[in-house]
Order: sequence, then structure tokens, then C-alpha cells
Amino acid sequence: MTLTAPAAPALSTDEVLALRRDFPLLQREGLVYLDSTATSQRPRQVLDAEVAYVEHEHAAVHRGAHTLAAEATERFEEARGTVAAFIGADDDEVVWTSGATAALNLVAGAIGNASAGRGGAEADRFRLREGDEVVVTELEHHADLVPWQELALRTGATLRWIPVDDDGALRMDEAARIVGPRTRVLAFSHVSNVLGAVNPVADLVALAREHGALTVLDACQSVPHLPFDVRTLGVDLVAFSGHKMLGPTGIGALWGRREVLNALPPFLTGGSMITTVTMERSEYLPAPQRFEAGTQPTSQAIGLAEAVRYLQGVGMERVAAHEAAIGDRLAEGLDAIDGVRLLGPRPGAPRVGLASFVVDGVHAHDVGQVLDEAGVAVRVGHHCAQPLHRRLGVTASTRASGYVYTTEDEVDRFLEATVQAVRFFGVRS
Amino acid sequence: MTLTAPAAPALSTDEVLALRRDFPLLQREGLVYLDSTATSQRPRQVLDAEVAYVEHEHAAVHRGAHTLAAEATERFEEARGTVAAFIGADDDEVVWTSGATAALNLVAGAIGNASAGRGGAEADRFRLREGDEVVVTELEHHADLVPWQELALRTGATLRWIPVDDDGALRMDEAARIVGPRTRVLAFSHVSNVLGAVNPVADLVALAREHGALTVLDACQSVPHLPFDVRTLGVDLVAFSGHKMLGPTGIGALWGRREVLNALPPFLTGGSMITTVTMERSEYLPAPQRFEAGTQPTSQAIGLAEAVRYLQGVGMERVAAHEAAIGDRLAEGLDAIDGVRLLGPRPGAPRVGLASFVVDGVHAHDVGQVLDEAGVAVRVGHHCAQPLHRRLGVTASTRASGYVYTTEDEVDRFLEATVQAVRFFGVRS
Amino acid sequence: MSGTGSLYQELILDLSRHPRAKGLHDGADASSHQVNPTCGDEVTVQLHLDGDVVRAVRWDGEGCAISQASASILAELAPGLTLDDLGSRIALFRTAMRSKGRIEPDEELLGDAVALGGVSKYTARVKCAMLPWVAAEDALAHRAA
Amino acid sequence: MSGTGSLYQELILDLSRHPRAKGLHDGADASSHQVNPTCGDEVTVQLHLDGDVVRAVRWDGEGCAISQASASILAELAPGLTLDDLGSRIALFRTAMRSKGRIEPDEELLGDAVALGGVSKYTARVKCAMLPWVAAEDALAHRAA
Ligand SMILES: Cc1ncc(COP(=O)(O)O)c(C=O)c1O
Ligand SMILES: Cc1ncc(COP(=O)(O)O)c(C=O)c1O
Repeated sequence: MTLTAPAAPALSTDEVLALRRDFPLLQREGLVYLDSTATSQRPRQVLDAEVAYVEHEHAAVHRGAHTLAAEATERFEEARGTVAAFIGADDDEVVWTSGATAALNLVAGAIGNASAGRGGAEADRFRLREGDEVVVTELEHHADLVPWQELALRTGATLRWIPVDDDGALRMDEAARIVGPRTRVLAFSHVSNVLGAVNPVADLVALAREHGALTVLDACQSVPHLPFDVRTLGVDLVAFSGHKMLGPTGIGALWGRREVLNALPPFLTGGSMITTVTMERSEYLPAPQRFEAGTQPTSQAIGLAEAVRYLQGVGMERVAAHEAAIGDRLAEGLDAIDGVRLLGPRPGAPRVGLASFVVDGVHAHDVGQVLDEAGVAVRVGHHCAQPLHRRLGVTASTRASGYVYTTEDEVDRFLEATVQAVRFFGVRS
Repeated sequence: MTLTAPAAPALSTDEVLALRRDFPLLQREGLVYLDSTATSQRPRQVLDAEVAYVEHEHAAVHRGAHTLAAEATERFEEARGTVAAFIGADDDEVVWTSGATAALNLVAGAIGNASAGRGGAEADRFRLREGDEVVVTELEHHADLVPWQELALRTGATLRWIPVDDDGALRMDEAARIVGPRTRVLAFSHVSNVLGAVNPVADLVALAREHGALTVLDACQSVPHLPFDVRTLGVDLVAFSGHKMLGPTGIGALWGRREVLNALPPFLTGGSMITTVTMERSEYLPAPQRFEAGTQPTSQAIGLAEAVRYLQGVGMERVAAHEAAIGDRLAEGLDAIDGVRLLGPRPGAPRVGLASFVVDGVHAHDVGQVLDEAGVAVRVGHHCAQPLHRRLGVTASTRASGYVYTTEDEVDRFLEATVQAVRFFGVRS
Repeated sequence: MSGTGSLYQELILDLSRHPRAKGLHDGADASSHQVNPTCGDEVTVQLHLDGDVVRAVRWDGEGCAISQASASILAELAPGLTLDDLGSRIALFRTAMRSKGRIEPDEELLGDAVALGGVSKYTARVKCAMLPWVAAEDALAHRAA
Repeated sequence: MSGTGSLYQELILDLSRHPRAKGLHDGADASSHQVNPTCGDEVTVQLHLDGDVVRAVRWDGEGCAISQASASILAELAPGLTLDDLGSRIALFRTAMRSKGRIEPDEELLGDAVALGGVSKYTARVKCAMLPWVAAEDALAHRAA
């Protein structure tokens, strides 16, 4: 997303309608699917690619010498290359994982292993000791919070966090106070899955660099929605999930700078990540294989590569412009409804295509129920971000989130249904 | 597999040929696929189930309140129930993982966390200290060896192993000496992925029980091939993979006794496995959710459940009988070739439908190449069991492995091609 | 909005606005705190007893209309029941809730909980209705232990 | 078996049975041990130098016909080359091996390695052919460092 003027025109209604035809699930009668931040739908191209692989090419990759296995390995590595290119990375810097949660656990777990003395001298730079600090933010998804809590508990390091203001924006004044010489890791999300706001990556990276801290970016809500380039961002490690970007479940990726990945000890261990194994000890391959223990999600990698090609076909600049338009419409529409409190950036301020809100005196579950009755699928709850909700003074919120296939008309149907929900529950207690 | 007389008749040639029609990949011209131990092929029923779910029902499970999400959650939990029933377990004892490697790492990792003081008083029984011993066997797949090495290194416990004899059979006399009061964990495979032999589970469990050790079964090569019942086996934890039993990649399961699972601290952390999260700390759900952090491999779970139904349709007794027949034919055929050394049980002794062998003076890669040229896909190398190969005096072997769709004719084509390979490389160096 | 209407019966909307027995009292004989992990909703249920008989149920918590109303209904149903009776009513209520609309709550035994009958068709909401009942069950179990 | 024939040229079968320069000698100037993780094959390659010029390559290890022959071919090619030259021949060989049959090894620069040309069509076997060359490259790099 361009924070000032869009670099590309938003998608026209006709273009969106044409795209929608690729999504079997979106043909469901009467459905307005506004839960893409939780999981996106898959176009038939992705399904077809996965099925074609399974029907014609499936075999164990990196293990067999027969033709089928060699072909499967090639397709699998091509998929890696496609995903790597999509984020501006080299092939050997992309590690397949089962998802973003697994990727973030991998990083925290590998640092934990380094702290327990694994990985030799190279891994020493990752070693956490009492007095060291790991810094996250108050708006993190639980996937980028709980693993760091566990790491802190295991190593004796202290977990600190950058607070947010009443609009959910990171308090950068506080950040400058919190990130300091004790900071060893700074983990934060690129885009909040609750607020849709884009966090100031460059400023956070600059702070971390100043103190030599490792930066870990939770890019679950940016890689699918914005042009994304690991080199420009300047972070050290990046995690994202396939199922949020038109791809299959069961696949995600960790990107890391080559020298960081090759210095980190492994996390999951087993087959295909070793060179020599005796009963006493094992030696490990370099990245990415070092982190890919066991049979990999092969058909899912091929599906994800196809999802990437699909997004490239649309163009990420245009995806971002479309999302900005959807996000604006959601935010403005919600803000205009009496009794609705929009969370996060004010209408008009930059956001991706999502908006969360609360209805005064009405629980999100009840709002969601009325929306569901009207065919509108939204997410209600804490969206795996309890601390942020607590900070904003609510336990739960309702979130409407669109994607490349979302029409303005759908946003309007959602807004109408929200007005009905407000009316239905009437009196505010 | 019944070790004495088969409880059910083997599949007839016509039955196998009828099954084969369900497998698109097996229609590939001239292909003899004998690498099912590495990964099996998927029938169209499994593909169809997965595609139907994605096209009509996909949504975020356990997170949404809308109809689509409720339906998806129901389908996902039904899938868990199907897999649980298949192994004689209760639903809440089956944890989805991305595969067996992930499942075994989960167990070792959770024990590691318990040893680091996580999980409170309940987890104390899993705590490893210096002087404690973890016992594995010399024939383990790296997935059931390397995680235990890492656990031992992290906790100060000692890793010991039960050796094998020249035929690769576990030395039970040694086992009785090695498993003792210091043994806290005994991890072993049900069926060796190199030898095809069935290990004496009951005897090993009895030994472990005597000393109060936790038993962990790597069932990667038994759940797909034999009638399997967790209660009868008496072990505490069981790991297996979907892609080896006609299901998708990217999915597997960990079964555990309810009281064991609920006492183990979590391994991967993040969304959907918590009750309350503050910035300072988190509280965790009971099993299975405790171990299912993040978005789960939903469509893959549904695919795996369909694979289970497919196997149930054939009948696991008959699958086992078919495999015994295939295994016998492989073993007898190989043993009869001059210059071939069959690994593992002698012909006629019980084995599942696989056989590994070496050709005197010819490297497995070269054997595999000639077989590949003849359209026969086998696995060559150490099959992720380097210590076992070293013990048997070889670096690499060739493995032919069948499954429910393997015909006798295929076995014969493989045997002929093996004879050719022996001839081609002629003189023994 | 017939569906939503059947879910949000007048009684439920009413109770969600004007809850009964809300607010904890000192001296409870047993209590339990439960959380709905999806939305973070919380409820604490207290049992105040006369020997083996429930004198009063008090509760507090935050949640949706369904869970709030359900807590009020439970609090009005329980007084006068023996602990065993309360346990079996909870089990009965669970059966109805898990029935996917096939089993209506028995009015004689479950009183106003009939108004929650519609919930069982909405699997995602069953947890909301159950939450206070699960808390009561847990309180019972811990008292028994 | 035309395919396998093109892979296993007579020279390769020959060298796999009668390897050249096999067996390590004392006093190497640089050496490297490499493992093929798929099959566990291992090779150790030694460089014996006269200043900047390769005097001899010695090697030892276990492996398939391709990797064994490849080691012998490398050991026959290298003597007399400068270290820089050896480095560029290795790079050239890699390019041919990764070409999927599109680029034949240059006979003038790579000598008997032309016999390995067929390997590049078998992606799973490229690692086998490369193993000793990767070891030589690694030995060079560590000497340089
Ligand atoms: C910002 C953010 N981080 C992490 C995650 C976790 O991703 P997954 O559940 O795919 O592992 C999500 C989505 O749930 C997310 O939105
Ligand atoms: C006996 C055994 N254990 C563990 C594994 C690891 O399974 P996966 O690679 O599916 O995680 C395998 C297969 O590779 C196996 O055969």
C-alpha cells in the first residue's frame, strides 16, 4: 500500500467480478465473505495446480533418485523460487513451514536452542541470558506474542512491549525508550490483523539496528495485501502463511537473511535436514533444508506458488489500491453508523481492506449473528489479540475483512446489515 | 499384520486392479511405483473430498461464528473423529500435526519444556535431569532419533539405544539390560521403514511399564499397513503421517492418552490454543487444542479422513494380508538373485510389503538408476536411517515398497529389472 | 430475520438487558470462573448452599446476549434443587444444546431454558449458552472433590 | 536401456571399477570432506600443490559409479593447473551439470569429464557427479581463507 497516493489504479467493479468467477466458494448463494483476514478463499487455479501435481507428479522430494521423485523435487524447488521472487528474496533464504505460527515458533525455538548452548559458536550471537530483553508490541497476534513469552520464560530474558495509543497506533516515543542496548530481539507485525494499520517498519528497524537487535517481522497481513520486498524492509526474518494469500492451508514460509539462517541452530529435527547421523550425534545441512525436517507439504507448496502467480497476475500494486479503497469504504461506512465505534485508524487514514468495530452495549457475537443471518460472514471475538482488545477497553470486536475478490456492493450489504444489527438490539444498556 | 495366519484373505489381482483405477498417478504409462514407504499416492476420493471442502465449505475453524465457519469446524472435527476411530482412540486424544516428524518433535519438545520448568506441577513427571535416560533403538528413522538427541543435549539426560542383530532384529536381551530404573522415555518404531519387520511392541511396553517409563511409538509404517488399536498396544503416545496412508502431505497426528496429553506443556504456541493471554503470560487450553497453535491444515485433515474411509472400505485386515503377500514375494524374489543381499527378516518371516537390499559391489544409486530406466521407482540411499545402515555394514540400500495398489506383476517387473541391474554392472569389484 | 428471531427470543433480549442474580456475594460455598477462548468472554458462577440444597446462584461476567441470559436463567432455575438434581439438569441442558435442534430443552425440568432451545441449531453459539452451566458444573465438581 | 547406457559410458564403468588416484597421501596442502545427504556417500579430496600449481589430487570415499568416476576424472584433470584455473574448471563443470543436458562439458577444458555429460539430464544424479568437485572447491576456498 502506498501511504500517500496509490501507485496503481484500484480494480474496477468489472475486474473484481471477473476475478470472483475464479473462486468456487464465492459462488455460494447469498454469501458476503468478509473474513479473508482469518483465511482467504482459493481460486480454482490453485486447486487445479495442486490436483495436477498430485495426479501426475507426486513423489517424495529430495529423497528419491527415480524420475518421478526428481520431477517432484524440481517442481517443489520451482515453487520455492516463485515464492522467493515474490518477496524479493533468494531461493535459499526461503524456508517452508506449516504456517506463520510454525515460522515464528521456529525462530523463537531456534533462539531458545542457541540459548541452551546448541549451534556452536556461530549461534552465540542469538544466545539470550538474564538481563537480555525481547521486545514485541501490544498489538501482536498471539502467534507473535506467546512464543516470545515462552522463550523469555525458558531463557530468563525479559519480555517488554511497545504500547499503543487509543487508536491502536504504536507509541513510537515509547518505542525509542524501550528498545535499547539490552534489546536482543524486536518482533512486530507489519500490518495489524485487528486494525488494518501499517506499522512504521523503517523506524522500528532503525531503532533495532542502532542497538544490534534481531528484527522479526510478522508479515501475515502484509505479504497477501501489499507489494512486499524483504530487502527494502531491512528486517532479518519474515513469517507469513499461505492460506491468507489465496493459497492452501498447511503451508507458510519463513524468510531469513542467509547469514542469519545459517547461524541459527535447527528447531524441528528429523529426516532430510541432516548430513551425518550417528546414534550419538547429528550434523545439520545449511538453510533452508536445516529447518525442513521430515516430509514437506509438497502439493501445498505448489499450490502456494500458483497463488503467488495469481496475485502477480493481478499485480500487487493494484491489489493494494483495491484494498485501500475497500478499507476506506468500510471505515467511512462504519464510522457513520450511530452507536458504532470504529477501532484503529480514523476513516481516510491508511489501512488495508479491513475494519474492526464495536457496537455500544451489544456483544460482538450478537452483532455477528445478525450479520450471519444476512449472509455476511465476519469474524467476532478477540481475533487472537487479547491484549490489544483489553487496551482498547473491549473484550471482543467484530471484524469485516475483504480481499482482491471483494466488491463495493458487498461492503454496502455488510454496512446495511450492521445498521440492522444495531437496530435489532435496540436500547443500549 | 497377523504374525501367524492371516485373519483375512489377501486382495485378489482383480481387486487390486479395481483399486488402482482410483489412483490417477498410477495410470502413468510404464510406471511401477514401489516407493510407497516414502510417500503413498492419493486416490481421487481423497482429492475430491479436499476439493469439495475448499470449493464449498472452507473457512477458519474454531474461530468464526458465521455459518460457513461453523460448518467448516464441524467437518474438521468430524475428520478428527474419523481418524480417532481408525486407531481406536477418543476424539480428544488426537492432535493434528503437520506430520509424524512434527508429532515426534512435539513430544520431545514438550518434555524439554517440562524439563525447563514449564507446565507446572502436573508436568513434573516428564522432567528430565542429568542421570535420567531416554532410550531409542538402533533402527529408528532419523525423525525418531534426532529429536531425542537434541532433548538429551538440552536436558543433560543420557540417550541410550537398543541394538539390532545382523538381521536388523532388536536385541531384546540387550533391551532388558538397557531399560531400567533410569529410563524415563522409551521411543521406538512399530515397523522399520528399512526392514519392514514388526517390532515386539508388547515386550517393549512391558519393559517400560516395569520402570515407569513413558512409551512413544513411531507408527509411520504401521498405521497405514496394519490393523491398529492404541488401547491394545498399550503405549502412551503415537505418531503417524497422512501422506503415507493415501492422504495429503502436510498433515499427521499425535495420539496420546488423555491424562498424558493434558499434563504435557505446550510445544508450539500462538492462536487458538489459549484461554487468556495478557502481555505477561498465557493460559492454555486442554488437549487437543493445547497443541494446535495457529491455523490448522483444515482441508488436509478432511483429505486424511477420506483416506481413512478408503482404507476402511478395503479393510485393514485385508490390507495387511495383501502387504504380507507382496512382502513375501519381494523377499523371496530378491533372495533368489545371485549377488543380492536382502536386509532384515529372512524370506518367509513376517514383514510388511517392503524389502531393502544391496547388490554386492554396486552402489544403490546405480541399481536405482537401472530400475528407473525400466520404469520402476524405488528409493535408494539410507532412507533416513543412517545408524541402521552403518550397523548392517552398508552406507546405502535400495528399497522396494508396495501398498494396497501394488500388483504381483509389478513385483515381478521389479525383480526382472533388478536382475538386469546386477548384470549391467557385471563384475563385482 | 426469522432465524435470528428464533435465536433471540424476547426473554433472552430482556434478560440480557436486565440480568437476574448478577453480582457476586460473599460466602459462596463453591464457585468457578470460565472463559470462552474464541471471544474471551468470562463468567464466574457462585453456588450458595444450604447443606445439599442450592440456596442461591450468583454470577458475574461479560458476554453476549445468549451467555448473559443463560446465566440468569440458570440462576433462577437452581435455587431449591439438590446438588445431584442440579448436576442432572446441567447434563440435560447440555444434551439439548448439542442436539443441533433435534431435542428441545424440557420445560418442566429446565424452566426458562426452553427459550434457549434455538441456540442448539447454531453450533458456534452453543459454547455461549453453555458457559455459565459449565461453570456451575465445575463448581459442583470442585465442591465434591 | 539407451538412457542408462548414455549415463554409464564405458569410461565411467571402467573408472568405477579401476579408480585413479584413490587413497589419501600425507602432506596435503588442502583437503575437504563432503557428504551427499541423500545417500550418505562421502568423499575426501586432497590437493597437493607446488606453490600455486596443483601437483596432485588424491581422494578417497565411497559412492556410486558416477561419483567414483567423477573423482578419478577430476584427479586426472587437475595436475598442472593453477589454483585459479582449477576453480574456473570446477565452475564450468557445474554449469554443464546443471544445464539439464543443454550444455556438454567442454572437452578441451574438462578432459574426460565429457563422459559425465549425460548426468546433467538426471537431476537426481547431478549431486553424485558434483560431490568430488565440490570437495575440491571447498578445499580451495579454505586454503584461500
Ligand atoms: C498478524 C497475524 N500473525 C499471525 C497469524 C497466524 O497465522 P497462522 O494461523 O496462519 O499460523 C495471523 C493469522 O491468524 C495473523 O493475522
Ligand atoms: C518410520 C518412520 N518414521 C518417521 C518418518 C517421518 O515421517 P514424515 O516425514 O512424514 O514426518 C517416516 C517417513 O519418512 C518413517 O518411515
